[in-house]
Amino acid sequence: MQELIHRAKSLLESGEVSRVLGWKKGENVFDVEPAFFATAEELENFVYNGFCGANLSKYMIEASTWEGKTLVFLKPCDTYSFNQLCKEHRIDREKAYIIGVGCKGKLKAEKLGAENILDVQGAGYPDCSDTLKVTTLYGEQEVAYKDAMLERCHVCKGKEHQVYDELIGESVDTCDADRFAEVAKIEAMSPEEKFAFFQAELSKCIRCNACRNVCPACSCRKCIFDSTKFDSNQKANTTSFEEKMFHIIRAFHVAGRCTDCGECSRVCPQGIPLHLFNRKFIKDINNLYGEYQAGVDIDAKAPLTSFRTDDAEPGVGRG
Amino acid sequence: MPVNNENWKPTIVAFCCNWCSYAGADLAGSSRLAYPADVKIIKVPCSCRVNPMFILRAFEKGADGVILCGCHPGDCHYSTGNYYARRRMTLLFSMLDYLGIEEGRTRVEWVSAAEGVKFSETMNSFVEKVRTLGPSVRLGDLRCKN
Amino acid sequence: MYRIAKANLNALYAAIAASKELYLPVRSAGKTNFAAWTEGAEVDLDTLKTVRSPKDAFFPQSENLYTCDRTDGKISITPEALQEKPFVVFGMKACDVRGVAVLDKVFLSEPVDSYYAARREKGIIVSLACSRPAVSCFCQTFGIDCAAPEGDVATWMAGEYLYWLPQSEKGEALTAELAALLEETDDAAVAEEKASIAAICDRLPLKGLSLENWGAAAADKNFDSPLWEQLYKPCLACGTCTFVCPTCQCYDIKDYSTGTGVQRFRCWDSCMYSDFTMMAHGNNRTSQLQRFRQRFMHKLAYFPANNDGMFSCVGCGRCVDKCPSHLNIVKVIKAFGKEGV
Amino acid sequence: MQKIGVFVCHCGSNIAATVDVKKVVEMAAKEQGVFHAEDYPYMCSEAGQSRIAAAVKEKGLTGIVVCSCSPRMHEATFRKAAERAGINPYMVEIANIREHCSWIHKDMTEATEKAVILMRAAVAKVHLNAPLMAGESRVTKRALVIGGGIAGIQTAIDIADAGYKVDIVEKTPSIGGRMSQLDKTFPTLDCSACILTPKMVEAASHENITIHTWSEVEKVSGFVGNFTVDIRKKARYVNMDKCTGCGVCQEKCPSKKPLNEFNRGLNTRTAIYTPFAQAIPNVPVIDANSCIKLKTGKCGICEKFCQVGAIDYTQKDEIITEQYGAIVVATGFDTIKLDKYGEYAYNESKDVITSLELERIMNAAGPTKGHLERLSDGKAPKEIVFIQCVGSRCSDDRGKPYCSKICCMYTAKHAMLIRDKYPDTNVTVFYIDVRTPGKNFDEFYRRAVEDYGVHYIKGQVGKVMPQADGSLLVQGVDLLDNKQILKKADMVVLATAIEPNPDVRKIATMLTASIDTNNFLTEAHPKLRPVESPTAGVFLSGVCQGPKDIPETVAQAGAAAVKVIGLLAKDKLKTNPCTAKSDELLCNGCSQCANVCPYGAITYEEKLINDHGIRRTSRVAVVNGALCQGCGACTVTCPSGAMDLQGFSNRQILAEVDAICR
Repeated sequence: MQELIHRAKSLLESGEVSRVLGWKKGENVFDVEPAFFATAEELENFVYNGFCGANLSKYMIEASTWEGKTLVFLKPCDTYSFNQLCKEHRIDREKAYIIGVGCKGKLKAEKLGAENILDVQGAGYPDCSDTLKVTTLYGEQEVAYKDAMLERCHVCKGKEHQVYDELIGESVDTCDADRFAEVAKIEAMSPEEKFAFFQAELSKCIRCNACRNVCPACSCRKCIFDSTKFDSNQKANTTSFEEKMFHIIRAFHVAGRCTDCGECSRVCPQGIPLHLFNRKFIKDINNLYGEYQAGVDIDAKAPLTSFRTDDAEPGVGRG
Repeated sequence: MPVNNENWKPTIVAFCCNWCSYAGADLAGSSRLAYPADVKIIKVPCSCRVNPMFILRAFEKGADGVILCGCHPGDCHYSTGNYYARRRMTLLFSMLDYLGIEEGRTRVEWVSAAEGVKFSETMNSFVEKVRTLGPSVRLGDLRCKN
Repeated sequence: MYRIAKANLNALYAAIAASKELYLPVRSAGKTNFAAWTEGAEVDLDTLKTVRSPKDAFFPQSENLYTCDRTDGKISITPEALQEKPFVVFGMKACDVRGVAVLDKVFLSEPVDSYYAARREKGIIVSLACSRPAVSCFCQTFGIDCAAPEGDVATWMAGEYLYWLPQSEKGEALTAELAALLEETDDAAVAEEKASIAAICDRLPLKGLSLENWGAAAADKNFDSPLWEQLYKPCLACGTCTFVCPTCQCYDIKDYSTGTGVQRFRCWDSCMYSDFTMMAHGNNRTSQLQRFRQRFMHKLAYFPANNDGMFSCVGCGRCVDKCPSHLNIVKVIKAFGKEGV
Repeated sequence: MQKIGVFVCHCGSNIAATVDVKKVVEMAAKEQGVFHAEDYPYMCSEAGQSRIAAAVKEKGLTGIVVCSCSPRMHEATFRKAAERAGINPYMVEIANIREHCSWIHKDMTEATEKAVILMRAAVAKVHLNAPLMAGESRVTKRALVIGGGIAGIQTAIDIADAGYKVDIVEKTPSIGGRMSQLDKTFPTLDCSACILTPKMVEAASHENITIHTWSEVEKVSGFVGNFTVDIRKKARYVNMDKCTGCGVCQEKCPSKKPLNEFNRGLNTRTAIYTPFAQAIPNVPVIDANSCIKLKTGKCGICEKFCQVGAIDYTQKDEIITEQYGAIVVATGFDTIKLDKYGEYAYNESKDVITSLELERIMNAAGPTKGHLERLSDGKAPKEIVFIQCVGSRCSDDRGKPYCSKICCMYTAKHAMLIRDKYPDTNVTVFYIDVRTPGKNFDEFYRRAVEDYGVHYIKGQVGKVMPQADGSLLVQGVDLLDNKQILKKADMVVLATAIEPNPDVRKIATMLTASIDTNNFLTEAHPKLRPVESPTAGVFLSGVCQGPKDIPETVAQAGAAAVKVIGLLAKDKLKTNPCTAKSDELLCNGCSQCANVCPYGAITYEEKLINDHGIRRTSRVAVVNGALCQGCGACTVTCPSGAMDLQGFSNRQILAEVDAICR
């Protein structure tokens, strides 16, 4: 971590970058917040540890409009989002100096019983340990690092940065599950089971828009759910429909653009597994139109803005 | 939720592209090829004009089935529109299936201007299917049903 | 003081639900939120904080105001019926009960919001002491004692019993209705529980959180502070903090087209949203900094300025737990407290 | 807020017999924003239209809904009527209560209910309609004709005579097409070449006509009035400017094996060849697949003998790009493959031939120099059996469902010519029906039967069996006598179905013109616009649109020419105003819309945006209204809803959805 701070300071001092976009210490070990640092003193609060799950790519949209370059720290999975945003002309590659940081898997404080945590040891970077020692208001406990990881880290796309100016720090492969297993499990359910499952999950939705606002693919200046263009700015939470409409359409709008960064599921206050929507589309796209990973190749044709004349017909495989 | 009420009439929205399917529907009309009056056609310039939002909106407001008809792949008046529509609808329908919405409620059919018979047959079979499924409840907004 | 065996709670719920609507924390799809009680519902009194606050019971996220209908060329307007059936909100925590007091200031002052007022009249609050306060809790800062919650009835969980103390006329009436299930007892167990809670509260990391530099006087003082510029940056402009908050009271009024007319409804809105109070000329707050500032200035300066010093934050800490960017009101309070203005 | 007038048409009894039009009027009057509702027997009539004008004037209407026949029929009529009444033509919407309602439903209650809903949807849409102004685009005063057969030649000559430039693109080495392969023509028995050659010469020598033979259309972009076309001029390996057409090269060419396409493969030609004597241009091409020099590098005999040095083995395909205002498709036909008709033994016996092959055999320039002889042994056939409807009027998927139209007549012609020239040869024709609806056609057929003794048998042939002695045994049925027939024949001629030239699919795709299930190009309207394709600026000439004989082809060719002339005579065209439009306040500049635009109509600009007082410079999409054709692909790709389609906006379509579902 000191290496990162050191490097950031020298880039700031040399004037190569005008600011640093990274993570800042919070009140507690786990409430790390994304932050811009303008000076070396501010960088004293810089932190990089197992709780730095936040994907900083999206902040580069605004940073691209500012004078000078921004040094941005990107984890391997964040770089996909960065690339995708470059592809969509939302961020300016020239305005970013990217330090690709190693990743050993990121943690979900909730899995450690976040509300009672006073301290966590073993989540530091680069020296994270296999076991986390968690001090809570009500005693101490040990939790395996793996058991506290974000869902997305178990299905990690790999620790290779897709875009960077320099790399600092090592990574550890954390992938130990099939990325599409959850989707496949739902696909195998009966329509009634599927409906019951999603109905239970989506009825928790409070329309807070955290999933949308954190999503690097949801980069619209004005979301259609906020604009009057479709009469879709209802904000209502009265029935079972609005949430479905919102999540289906959101998934559809990011289909072929979603890098599966998992931020939506990370931030949902109600713990709705929102990645299951996006990943369903990714699975379908891979199966029907060939493997496609958004954010790898800036020049690749996106699956929903291209076609083959012998594409599958809608409803293929239906009973 | 199949209903026993034989008087129940489904609400069916059919999006038809101007160049092929709408003309196909016209041909079905001028050939006096009957299909249920439950089907109401909305003209769009091309199947690629149909936003998934339109389809969800139809269900929200109480449609029991939504069908999209366009030119046969390769015959699109705008050359490529139905290819995009095909991918979009494939994904959308797959998502609706995934959410447990009965799959018979959505369909895409390619109907040319010369296929009045196909248009009529398609609508007959689609309406029949939706009738067996009964009123749509999984995607509707209760507010407009009271 | 009364008590009922925990094992017997279901009978209590059933008894309440027999004549009233009953809302209480129910666990569903992995999260606990207030919901209507039904036979077989997974009631969860152990989770300290429901994701959303129980303010829905009095101020629902969406509610119909009236319905206009145009049939055969004639327009009819039907106002939504006011709450008539009495209902019980069971298991509200001390902070959430205070949250209702904040809402009262808004909705019960002139002009009185009749929909809210009806719910307040019909609603009976059965509060529950917090046996395990959490690190994000700072209700003490607002003078709330989570060991002795307000409410029509206060309850405590201790040992194998739920202890029950009516604190108002409504509470006495409810207690009378449930007399068959409740047994009289002394205060000993509750006193012990209170002491235990107090001991935990003493160890809470936010115990000493000071509201120095806040309050009515802060309205002008803090407005132009350069601190906002630093604080707001990570804000995603989502509405999580607003929608989990027990005191946020902003709403939007919209029309839902039913085809033959509209249902005019109101729904929670968030001052963090870019389309909040959108008008023909645009928004009156044009940047996220302004929106961010508004939320905290409202809770900590404007609201006390207009309501005899009452803050519109109750220290429940939900926003602290749920902010996707780990921004929160505590960081804001501290930033101004530490550095002054 | 619109003031809407609803006009319900009875269409005589077409609508009124099934839909209670009074009820529709009554319900319309109750709709929000409807200030006027009335019905009339024929809304499209002068009187009907003037009622619209009167109501507009009297009630100050701003929008109009006509409940009538399909908008494909009369939308233009009512838009014009609205314009005359002083309303923007795009403030009119049609509720199709005839084709989509009264004609398909029997129950009056049901049909009326549906008509009311369709009316409501149209009213809901009109509420959100906005006046649209058509833009203008320039017209390139040059036409392209694809195909150099009689259809293409006639179209080109007619257009050229009107003073406009025309290019003909022909994929074979010469213009002339199928007609040049025919010997005589029915019902007058003119020599085909004698009437065609002067036309070919006229085209070739016309100052306004440019002919690109041995060329193919490679790419088409643009739109009516402004097409840009890439033409591939295939390497001829012969310099067109130098060649005198002396023919020495063809005499000397040592590669003599390739099948002669012009003679339907009945004999061979040389690697360097002109397809037929009267070819235009009279310049040979080298068939690169057969040329020894091009394949092995050795030979070069033609180059050696060419006195003017016209041979050029280094030639490469060349792509030229031209601008056109109109395109005429005249790609003609071919006979179907007979692989699926094993029962006729076409592939087994050389003496089972198609009618087109018989044309070549009968032709003096054909493989037998015009002598009627069996291709197997050169003997004169004494018994000839003609089989009609081979692949035509076919109910299974082996052949075509349609009637090829020309077979009855050319078979009568062949039978008559044979009986005339070889009176000792017996001719028998098996037919399903004899169809002779044309001027002097039936007379012609009767002459064959009555004067020339051609033996017509109503019935189908089940099987043709080649015999060991070289003869053919034809097994058929005589439906009139109701008996099986076994007939020995020396030659069997199959009236093979015709189908559109297989290349037409590719061309139709390039032109975005639609084709029917049989690959015939679709007309804009089967009765009223039979020579126009639904794609503006694309016209149809000849058999590519449907089977027809020479006079019909020539007539249609002339009709297509007139349509082209009418188009080219305009300096400017009104463009479709129903184009996409981007809301720059919402546009993200993400480029997704441009990726799906088939017309390249979307570009991006860095623009200073004033969003309610907040100024920023942003990359935003800009639509070129002249290029945009209004498909709407971009609108769905746009996640923010910035891109919308005028005339079919998101909110308009949603309003229709809401109205239908309510």
